[in-house]
Amino acid sequence: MPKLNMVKALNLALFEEMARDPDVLVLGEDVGVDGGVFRVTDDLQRKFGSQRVIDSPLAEAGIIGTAVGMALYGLKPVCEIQFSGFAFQCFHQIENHAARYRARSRGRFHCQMVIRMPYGGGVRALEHHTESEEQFYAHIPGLTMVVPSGPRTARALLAAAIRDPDPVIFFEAKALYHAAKEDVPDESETLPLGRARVAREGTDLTLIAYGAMLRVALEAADTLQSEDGASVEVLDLLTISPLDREAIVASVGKTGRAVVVHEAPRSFGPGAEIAASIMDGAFLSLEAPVRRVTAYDVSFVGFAREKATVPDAPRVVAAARETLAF
Amino acid sequence: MPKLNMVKALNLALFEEMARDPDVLVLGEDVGVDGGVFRVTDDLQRKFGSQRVIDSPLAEAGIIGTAVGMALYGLKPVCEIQFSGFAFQCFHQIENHAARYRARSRGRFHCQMVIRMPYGGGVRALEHHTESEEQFYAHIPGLTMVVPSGPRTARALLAAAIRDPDPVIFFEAKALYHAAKEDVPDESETLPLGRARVAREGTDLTLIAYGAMLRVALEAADTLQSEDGASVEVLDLLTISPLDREAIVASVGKTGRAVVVHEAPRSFGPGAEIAASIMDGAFLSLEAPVRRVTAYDVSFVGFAREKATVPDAPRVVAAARETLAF
Amino acid sequence: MPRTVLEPRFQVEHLSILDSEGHLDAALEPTLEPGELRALWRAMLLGRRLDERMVRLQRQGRIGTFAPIKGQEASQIGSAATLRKTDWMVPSFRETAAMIMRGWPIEKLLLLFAGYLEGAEPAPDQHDLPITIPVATQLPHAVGLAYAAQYRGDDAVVMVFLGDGATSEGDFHEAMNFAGVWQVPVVFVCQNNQWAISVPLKKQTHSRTLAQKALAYGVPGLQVDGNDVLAVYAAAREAVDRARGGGGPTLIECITYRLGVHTTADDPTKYRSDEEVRAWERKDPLTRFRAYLEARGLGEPGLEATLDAEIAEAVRRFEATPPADPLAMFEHVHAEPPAHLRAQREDLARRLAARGAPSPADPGAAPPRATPMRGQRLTRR
Amino acid sequence: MPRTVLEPRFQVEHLSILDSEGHLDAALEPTLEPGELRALWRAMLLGRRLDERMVRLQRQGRIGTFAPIKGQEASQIGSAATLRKTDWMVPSFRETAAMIMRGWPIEKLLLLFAGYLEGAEPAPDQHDLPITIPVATQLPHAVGLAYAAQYRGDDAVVMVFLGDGATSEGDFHEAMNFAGVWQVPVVFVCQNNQWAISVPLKKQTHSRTLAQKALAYGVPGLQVDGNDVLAVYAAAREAVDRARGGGGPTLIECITYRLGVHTTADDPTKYRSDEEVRAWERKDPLTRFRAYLEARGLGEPGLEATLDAEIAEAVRRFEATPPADPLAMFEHVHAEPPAHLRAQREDLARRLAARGAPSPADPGAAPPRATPMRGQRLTRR
Ligand SMILES: Cc1ncc(C[n+]2csc(CCOP(=O)(O)OP(=O)(O)O)c2C)c(N)n1
Ligand SMILES: Cc1ncc(C[n+]2csc(CCOP(=O)(O)OP(=O)(O)O)c2C)c(N)n1
Ligand SMILES: [Mg+2]
Ligand SMILES: [Mg+2]
Repeated sequence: MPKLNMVKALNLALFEEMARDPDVLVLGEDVGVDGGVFRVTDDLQRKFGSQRVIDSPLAEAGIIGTAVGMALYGLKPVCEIQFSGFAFQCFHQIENHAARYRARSRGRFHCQMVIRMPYGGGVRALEHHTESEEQFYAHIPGLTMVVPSGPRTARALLAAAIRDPDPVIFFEAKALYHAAKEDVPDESETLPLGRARVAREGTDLTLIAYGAMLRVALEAADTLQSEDGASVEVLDLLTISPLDREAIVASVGKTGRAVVVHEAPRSFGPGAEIAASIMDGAFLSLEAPVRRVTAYDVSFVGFAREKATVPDAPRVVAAARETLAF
Repeated sequence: MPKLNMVKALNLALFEEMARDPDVLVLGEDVGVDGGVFRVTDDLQRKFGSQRVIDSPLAEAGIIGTAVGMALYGLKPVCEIQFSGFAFQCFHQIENHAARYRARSRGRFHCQMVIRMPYGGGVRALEHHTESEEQFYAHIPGLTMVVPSGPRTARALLAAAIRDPDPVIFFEAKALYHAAKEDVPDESETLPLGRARVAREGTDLTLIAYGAMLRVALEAADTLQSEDGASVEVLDLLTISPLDREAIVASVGKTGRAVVVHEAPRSFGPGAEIAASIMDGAFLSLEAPVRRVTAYDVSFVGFAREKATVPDAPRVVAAARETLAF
Repeated sequence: MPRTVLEPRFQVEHLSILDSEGHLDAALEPTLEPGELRALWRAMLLGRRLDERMVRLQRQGRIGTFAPIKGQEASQIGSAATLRKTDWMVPSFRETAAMIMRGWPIEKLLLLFAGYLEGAEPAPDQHDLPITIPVATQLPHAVGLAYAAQYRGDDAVVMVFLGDGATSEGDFHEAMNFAGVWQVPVVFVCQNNQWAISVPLKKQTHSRTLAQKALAYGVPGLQVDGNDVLAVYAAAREAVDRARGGGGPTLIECITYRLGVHTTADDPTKYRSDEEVRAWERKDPLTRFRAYLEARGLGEPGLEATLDAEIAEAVRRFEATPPADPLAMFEHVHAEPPAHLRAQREDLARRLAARGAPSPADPGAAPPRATPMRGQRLTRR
Repeated sequence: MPRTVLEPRFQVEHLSILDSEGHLDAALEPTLEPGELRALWRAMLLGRRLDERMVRLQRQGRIGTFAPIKGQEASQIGSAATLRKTDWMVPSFRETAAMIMRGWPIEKLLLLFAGYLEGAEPAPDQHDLPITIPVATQLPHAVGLAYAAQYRGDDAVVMVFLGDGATSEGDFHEAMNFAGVWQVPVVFVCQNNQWAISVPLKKQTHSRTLAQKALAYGVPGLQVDGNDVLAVYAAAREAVDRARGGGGPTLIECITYRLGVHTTADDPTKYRSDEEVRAWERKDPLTRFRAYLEARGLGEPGLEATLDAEIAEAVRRFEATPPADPLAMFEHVHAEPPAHLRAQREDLARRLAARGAPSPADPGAAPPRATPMRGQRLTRR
């Protein structure tokens, strides 16, 4: 069981999947010689050659558009968009085509492809390098939207995403890239897409989080346990869409109280669907309104002020206390 | 008081605003000689010249990107994107720039611009011509997202949007373009952005709708009144974002029951925010979970099947009955 | 050292073999068997007759909006004819003639334009993408297909169609650039029909030709008389052969004209003159090619009637197609429907059942309403 | 009729006046006053010294990630020097030298790179846009500004900067095309520094030059030795004058080299050789221009020290800037904050108050954490 950080775990998954299936190739800006600006594709080009690990021109729609073509042919491209803030350049190729080709061609074609992007704050970077845009993908029919929460889930979910026959948007929290190491099994493993994971069991309140916010939720759960004696369940969504409503409803059905945490802006954000789905499925169990702890509805604030808007454990604790006291 | 359909009402607003302010100009594909594929910009070029009513090359990012530049200079461009399905090509210019320039420059610059797009079904057209994408804009901080529900609101809101100092996404329901005529006052009028309108008063249930779905909600309200004796309040949102939570909460606080109707796909759609906001603001008044009647989470289905997924009055009535019976 | 001219210098060539006056440049005439020449003619004529029939079907409300091809038959057929069945064709939305030639059944296309997605499903062995509506977005797909073919070692070539307006989109640029860098076997066939809806070429770009846009990518660009099927064939043959031989991409600009409406929702009298149209009618691609064939003794009297009967038969098949199950919309969103789609499918199934009669009275299969695409005036042509 | 060459034929010129060996083409030498020459030198040297200082500040954790300019001073200064104050400059993210020359206070730029948006606020009378991070997205803004200037009848010219990699983006294409069609007064200055992060030009495009990309838009394109400030000045002067005179847009390709890292998060040893860097160091734009000035008796010994003192003073002002109120994030989202933003502002105000001490202990003004932009190895240069 090697202990790996998330960058290495993702790199391992790419190595394994490329070794396993010659149709898998990697495409993006600086993914080859440079190994990606975060080194997630490090050494892949040396191993698999520049035909399979392609340093593309600087054009996101070109990357996704050509990857769609490759996928229609039967290849399985794994694209890297250098930062999620630059994916709007290819949003039309994702929405118009990657997400729709199976339906449009009534199953004659499909797009087995993964679009990896680093997202979220925590890296002292400039505008468009710290935002959290999962909501835009979650709303598109035909897409699967995945956000791992650490090295082990990252490796297993990336393998699953690459093997999934449909397009997967794969968000990697930059704040987690080097945050912590985890044991990952020697053998390649996968996790099913579309399934949330109970990261911590509890009975009084459910915290729902994903990606880098899982740490925040777990930290808050600790505080609530130790300071308030509250038993807090923490759900790690892993897949945002299709949303695992069953797991969410099961947990909140039990606890009667929920707080959702995300880095994306609040309004019309993913927390809204989660809250609405809880109302749909667990209305009669709800003891308090579902609260959302999210970034504010502001655009980029500069990294010096990032901590004022990205949720942290104290904010989650405060919201949880209000929910528990409701 | 002339009686106008929505196309003519919008055209009138453009005439009035251009006559009022020489900084207002119109830009888009086929907006000049042709008067727009739906004729909303008819005759404007003849009146105001081809420097103010610009037939642009076929490039959406070019349209929005150059309009951002014009707005930074102090002009007030009104852009037409021919169909909302083609706006993903310029989504990066909207998200990265139009929505952010005021914040980025700390108020030194701002983008006083309107981006008009026809959206929604009902016109027997091909793929990308019938979708309903308001959610993508509603989630972006800094944008205002407006959807009029008929000729009079269309004219008043378009005037308000053009005069608003910030970028406004202005969705026009194709199904309403020629649907009905309404009296519009001789004098130019505006409606405040960000405010919903009570389209019908009631006490038992609130139906929340906008755009072409307002008709559907009103028809359902009629049926519920006549067949069930239910007193149904209908809210016409007019502005999606910023959402008029105050009006929504006030209504549902009174009725205790709500059904949201929209043409956009359900998951992670606008109805989720509306439902979550009701939970935030009116939890203790809620007698039943807020239901959402929406399109299914499928991509384009072909116009022959459109009616199977776009909400109609019977579907709204059924959901309302379940809500009333909860 | 000072102001030096860099090599290479650039030029753009124009190719014409059989002009509208019937002059033939025998030196450039492609060597085609009588059977091949007849096949070209048959496909062009079928394209024309079908197009005229479809306009009538649309006016009668039997299909919805579509984009007629009249005038562009030579550009489409001359180019598509150079492809093998195992090559790929990637259409835009105005390649009906080429699609039929590539084996799309007429009734399937009619089904698509009647609002059923089933009409976009290529046959299992067909190496064609369905039509793409968002302008220019299909171009990178073609480049990706070509990359994949090369990667797999298949000797397939990809031909992709676009219009003059499409050259303004960023996707055109990115696709051309990727194709140039990757040197993949793709041929871009631009049908410069002078108009993008109401926007004439001179408002679309300040460049003298569209072919010269290839220079920006280090890719060969050639302009050809797009109403001259022999010239289009010769140009496409050269490009396809070069692509297959590892010589990389080519951009071909076919100078042609859309004689009809942009789509059936368009009224071209708003933006162009009758004189212009009449001038182009004199350059009709069918007229000169028919004369050429007849001069070579390859005329086929009665072919119109044969083709019309074929079309009528296809229309009958189209109209006999039972309206498909609205529940089909839930298939093919994902390979396996996730829980929420299964629930939504049940919801629709329940609604359909509750409303009694299955099809066509159910809301999914209701016959298309008559609401027009826009508040159009009657079009004159 | 057959295969004819269309007019005009195209060629791309290269302009060089003062080469790296010190040879001067006196016939092309721009006529510049000693004061103007000194101003160019001063700006280039300030750019260089500031750049080196900023790299150290970043390494010390006093500012965050930024893009150094070393090696590109002549391209930036030679071009920006041709602008009037009332002209517009639209930078990408690597125009620090040009921005300082245009009047951006050094401390403001430092503030931006230290993570405060206040650093992106242009002064009220400054006709410059702030830096744009998404590659090429600023190009259409420049075209729009130029359109607006022309519309208003102002005789302003817009100069916009981009890199070699930026030419691959769709926005480059759309901006160039709009500029060509509209014939607006905009000058595109492409700093071809050979690399887009780790991607060399030959993987970026198959075209021989970037200047020739202008041909696709019917726009003049010129290549210039970007390390020769006199040549850059001459080329930009010609383009700016043409634009102001109503002659429309120009694309200038400056052949230059980024001698340092792509950004402070980059390790160029992964993708390029020391020899390559050393070869370009011999073409350093400062070396040859200093020699030229000294030969003309315009040398300014001691200028380094003066500029260093200026920079040190600006760094002091930057570090003395009190951390701004985190509540400021709610300003300028809209002209008037809507209800939900007022509520969110209150939420933050409450949290800040609850945590006691206002700044810098509050979460908004906390000093930047040391987490690096990526898991970088130590960079060698
Ligand atoms: C991205 C996008 N923008 C706008 C449209 C609407 N539209 C459909 S066809 C067309 C004009 C296309 O012109 P051209 O490329 O010359 O092709 P033609 O129609 O002449 O065959 C436009 C603007 C679209 N389909 N896609
Ligand atoms: C749309 C977009 N994609 C990717 C990036 C990440 N990125 C920043 S700079 C850069 C390379 C730019 O190369 P070039 O245009 O040559 O400019 P240079 O950095 O050499 O000045 C990349 C890929 C970005 N900022 N924006
Ligand atoms: Mg055209
Ligand atoms: Mg570069």
